[in-house]
Amino acid sequence: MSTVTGLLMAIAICGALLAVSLKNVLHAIFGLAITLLALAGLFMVLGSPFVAAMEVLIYVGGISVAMVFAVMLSTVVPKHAAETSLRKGAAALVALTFLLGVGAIVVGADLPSTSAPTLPAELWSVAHLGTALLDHYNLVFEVLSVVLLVAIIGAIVISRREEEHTES
Amino acid sequence: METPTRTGRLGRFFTGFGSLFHGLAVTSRHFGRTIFLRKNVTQQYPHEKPTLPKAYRSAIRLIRFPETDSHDCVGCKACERICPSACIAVDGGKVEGIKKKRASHFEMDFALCSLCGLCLDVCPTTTLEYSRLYDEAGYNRNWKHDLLAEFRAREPAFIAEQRQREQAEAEAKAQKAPKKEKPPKEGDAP
Amino acid sequence: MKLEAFVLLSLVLFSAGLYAVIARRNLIAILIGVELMLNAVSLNFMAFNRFVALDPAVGQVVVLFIIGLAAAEVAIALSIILAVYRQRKQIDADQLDELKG
Amino acid sequence: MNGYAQLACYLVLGLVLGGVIVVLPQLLSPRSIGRTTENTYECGIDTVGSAWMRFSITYYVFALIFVAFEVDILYLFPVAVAYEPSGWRGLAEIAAFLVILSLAILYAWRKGVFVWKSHRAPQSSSGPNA
Amino acid sequence: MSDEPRGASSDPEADPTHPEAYVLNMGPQHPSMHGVLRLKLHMIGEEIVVAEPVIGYAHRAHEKMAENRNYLMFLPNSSRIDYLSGMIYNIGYCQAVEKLLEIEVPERAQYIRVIACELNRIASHLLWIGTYVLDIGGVTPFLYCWDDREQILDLLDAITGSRLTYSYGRFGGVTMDVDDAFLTGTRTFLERMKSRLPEYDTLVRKNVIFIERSRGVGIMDRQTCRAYGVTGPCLRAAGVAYDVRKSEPYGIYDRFDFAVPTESAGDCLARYDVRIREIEESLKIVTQAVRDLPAGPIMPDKPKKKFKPAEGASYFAVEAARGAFGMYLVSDGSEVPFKLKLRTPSFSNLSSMPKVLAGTMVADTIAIVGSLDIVLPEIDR
Amino acid sequence: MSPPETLVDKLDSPWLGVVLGVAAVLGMLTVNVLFLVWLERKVSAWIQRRMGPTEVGPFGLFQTLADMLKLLSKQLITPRHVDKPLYHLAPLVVFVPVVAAASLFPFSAGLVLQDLDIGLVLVFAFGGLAFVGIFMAGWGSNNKYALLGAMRSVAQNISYEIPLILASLSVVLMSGTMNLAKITALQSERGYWFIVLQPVAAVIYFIAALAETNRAPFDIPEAESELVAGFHTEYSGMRFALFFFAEYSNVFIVSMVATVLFLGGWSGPLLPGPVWFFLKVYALVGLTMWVRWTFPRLRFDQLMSFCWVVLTPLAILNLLITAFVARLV
Repeated sequence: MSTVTGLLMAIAICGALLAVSLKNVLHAIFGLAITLLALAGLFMVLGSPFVAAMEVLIYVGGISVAMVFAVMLSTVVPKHAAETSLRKGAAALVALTFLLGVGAIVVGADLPSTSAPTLPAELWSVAHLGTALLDHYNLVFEVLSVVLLVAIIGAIVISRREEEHTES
Repeated sequence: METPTRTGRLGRFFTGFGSLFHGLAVTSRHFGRTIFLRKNVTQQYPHEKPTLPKAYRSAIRLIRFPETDSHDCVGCKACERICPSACIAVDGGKVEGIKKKRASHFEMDFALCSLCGLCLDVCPTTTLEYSRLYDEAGYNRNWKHDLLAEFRAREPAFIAEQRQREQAEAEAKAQKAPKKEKPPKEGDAP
Repeated sequence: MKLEAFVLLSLVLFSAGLYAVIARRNLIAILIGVELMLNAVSLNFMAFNRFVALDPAVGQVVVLFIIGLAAAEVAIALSIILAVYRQRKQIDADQLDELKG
Repeated sequence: MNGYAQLACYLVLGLVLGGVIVVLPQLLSPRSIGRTTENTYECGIDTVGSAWMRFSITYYVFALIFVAFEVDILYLFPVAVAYEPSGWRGLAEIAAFLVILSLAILYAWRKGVFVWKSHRAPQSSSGPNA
Repeated sequence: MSDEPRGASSDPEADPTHPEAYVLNMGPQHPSMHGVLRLKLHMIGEEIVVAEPVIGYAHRAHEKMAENRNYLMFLPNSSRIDYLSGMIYNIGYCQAVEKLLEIEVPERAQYIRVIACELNRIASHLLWIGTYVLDIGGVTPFLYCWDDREQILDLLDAITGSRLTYSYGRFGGVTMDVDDAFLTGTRTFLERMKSRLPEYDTLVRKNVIFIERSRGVGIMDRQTCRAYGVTGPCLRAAGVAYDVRKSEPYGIYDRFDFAVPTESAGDCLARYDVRIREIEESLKIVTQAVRDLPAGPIMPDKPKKKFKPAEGASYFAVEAARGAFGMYLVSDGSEVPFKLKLRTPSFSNLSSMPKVLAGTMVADTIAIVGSLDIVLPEIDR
Repeated sequence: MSPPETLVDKLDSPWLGVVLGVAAVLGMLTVNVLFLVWLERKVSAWIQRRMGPTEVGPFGLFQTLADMLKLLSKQLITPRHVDKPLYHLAPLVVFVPVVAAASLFPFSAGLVLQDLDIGLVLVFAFGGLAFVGIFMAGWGSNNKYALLGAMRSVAQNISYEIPLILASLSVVLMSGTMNLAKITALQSERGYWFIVLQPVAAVIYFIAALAETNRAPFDIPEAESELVAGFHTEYSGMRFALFFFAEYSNVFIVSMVATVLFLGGWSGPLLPGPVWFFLKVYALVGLTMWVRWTFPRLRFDQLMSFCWVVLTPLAILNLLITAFVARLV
């Protein structure tokens, strides 16, 4: 089992590296998709296939697709100014510092190294999740619908104005 | 476009939906007719031979008249001249011993022929007719047919017979008024 | 696999996202970085949820919430990117200095 | 073996098999390349410009609405599974959720997102039909 | 037409140099471009800014060929100009030459010509219905139409000996007489067709998808039609009752009772309706012609052997399936025409495309071009 | 959590089970695709008063097999200027999820390769992966038709995914589970199919499924009269075959989902479960063929507005009513 997990982790890291390093934004999006798929696999390993399926459906099937649409609408991909190496270096420095600093904290934090607690299966079931959503976290449930409504309206307003702009 | 009323829109929705089912009914009727009544319109060509109409227009050939058991082409080149596709090459002329002229060469390029039938119209001896070929295929650009080929073996015999006929005719002419007659061709246009 | 491994992976992903946000100039590439960071956070939640929490629904709900927010964020962000592109015909972050006084 | 692990194996094996299916004919098939064999197909004419160009924004609005909508309705899955024991409160929550969802459609509809309009007056504009 | 983008539309926004504009070639090798038409579309997004038909991929120089052969030798060419209504073109050419040479045509031949031409017109319209529905995605009606068309082809095959490029007409008559079998077959076909039309109505015309795809699409109004010389069903769909058979009757068309169907909308749906009703009118004409067919010869008693018109020119037009087909014959007194100018309907109809297509969505292009019923060899003659 | 015992668990070695399972799924799908293509050609022929394939094998049954062999031996042409990684990977990305999704279905009581609690969501998730593949194909080909086709295809698929999921949500709400086998079992327990209670959802599902699988009258992406072949214009040989395979398998998969959700899956009298299951699936597939060979194609904008203006609100309304009625009962 742990070999599979390790493999998934490796894939996730490779995908992330592709996503941040590829010049072609479209390829970068597909790199991101690889990471997301691997993460979905890890979510399954972590016991929640439902969240994994959601990750695939929303991120891979939804968000990355929207991004690809955006790329197709915005620009001819290879034609954006390349990053200067100075900038890249600076960014790498910041990222590495962050990585090492927080990494040291994590390693030093002495996280519990026990294996996962065995909980009754129905606690992991989707039905339980649904009950939680309807019960304790119903605010999350409703707030999210409002947030998404606002997002849809915002997206429509912005893109509508753009359309009118091109029209006039 | 007019903005329909609410009921109008709903009604249109349902008529539209219904029209789809009517369409499905039509296709299902045809489906049934094909698989239950076995009434399909396909002709399985290599297995079933086509029935050619009487007027079927194919590449031309020379008629073999029963009286003479040969063609009557005199090599006058009328067809060669009228052919819009220039696919006919005819040659002919005097043959030793008989009065009648004979074609010595009648070649036709099937690849060029547009099957218009003008050559039939102009033939003075009406010795041309449409063949019944329908599955001819050329394998190169030089797809020429020698229309005289089937007559060639009989040509000496024909000349001999023709000589006799002409002699008999001459004798008859000497006795009575000359009688010119051409054998009739079946299915000929007036 | 221990909890630590997941946390470290999440950290790596987060750093990668951070790098992208700082280094890239294409707005969509920056958005990719942001998504990476969000996912790193989700992974963390899921890992702790698995190894520590007693009610696994908590972490899952949080992650679902993050995913939902990410979707909303992407919808708005992409619209803005598109609007910017439409105005300027390019989507490089550095060129967008209109507000710089 | 866990069912989900099996599923992962299916994916991997499918990938491998698919790869074999694609690579095998590459080795077996004839190779004959002419001057125009590798041209991009555009009805027999040399392509003018790259295909990587800008497209209608309408597509994109659909993509955005879809993303938001999909998140919404996927949330309904756990809720639907847990609906049975949730009582009238569950119904109220789902109803509120769906109504808010419908508002989004209503808004988009009112804004004319679903009407794919041409920018200019369509077709002949030479005057009214006399 | 030139390779450079032409500002076909007077709209100021129709700017092919727009930074977001791109060029999409539709045709010459496109699954549903009829023949080898190439449409060079300058588009922004899915919207067509400038549509530019590029023609000439099937050019065979018919007009030039006419100058290099005598009147008779051009006969087989005539039905190859428009192979879908070849009979009408063939007979039309004969009639044009007969007008120039002042040849009388026997009654029976006149009637046979009308029967053959109208059957051919039905066949052509049937083919159009099939291909138009195919263009908007319905495959099955296409085959039903071809099934019906096949009946007509069989009938014509029986009297002319060929199925597509008939060289049936001769100066002064026709090549072959019709027999009773043909007349019976024609009557059977008329009955069959009358029962098939309601079926098309259900399957195609009433179908909501078909209506949605056709209504309001590709509107050609009267002015556009007049400006570009659009004739035939496209013109009648715009509400102009112009039909050469009625307005300048040729042959014996004045003896038949038929109507010129018109619609007012000028869109694809109107063009469909006009064609369907024209099929009905043609059926009427054939019924009358078969009923009234007189006995007699099919060629003049003394057919001319040499066709050598006097110096001069004449114009003759017939109503082909796609519109007015005119022939302007100039004779210099020799056996060979000095000039034969063909006025083909598809050419004029297609020339309106830059105007009609500009501002439409690419999805409608195929439907609009399909609804014109163009035949490329006729345009490229 | 322990998944219920499945077919694979009964074997000695789990790996053997997996390999056998993949072989079974692939074999089933391949035979199905070959048969479906043959059936499609036959059905279209019968509707159009023709005969269809007759020459290869009895009733032309092996015609598609011959076609497949031909495709196998065809040259794979890679046009210049393609985006190589995307172009080459796209067929695989479209193909693989199909195999995984097909393994989730219960063909009979107990006859299920993977009995997962979230089977329904997983089927949709695998369907969602295909969007990415289509984009890769369209973009990678560097062809205007392909790109236009891909844009349309994805826009259409994502739009119709909404009513599709909403329609199946109604069933989930009624049955309280996303496990495909349990949904089926519930229907045979109660003695009626869910289509009886959810006719509107079934119709919505069927229409949306037609659009999801790009079948006529929603075959815009491949509308050959407009876009040549849509996103796979530039693919030849076996690469094209993979797209084709995925397309027909998708038809099969959505029909299987519909069978499970609305037609009671394997349940039925007298005949054994798998027979019932496949009978129902093939009836649905036949229905899609009948529809395909009858109607013309919608225009793209009409298609989209139909989805968002008619289908989705209808599906939401249906879900609301379902929730309300379920509370009352």
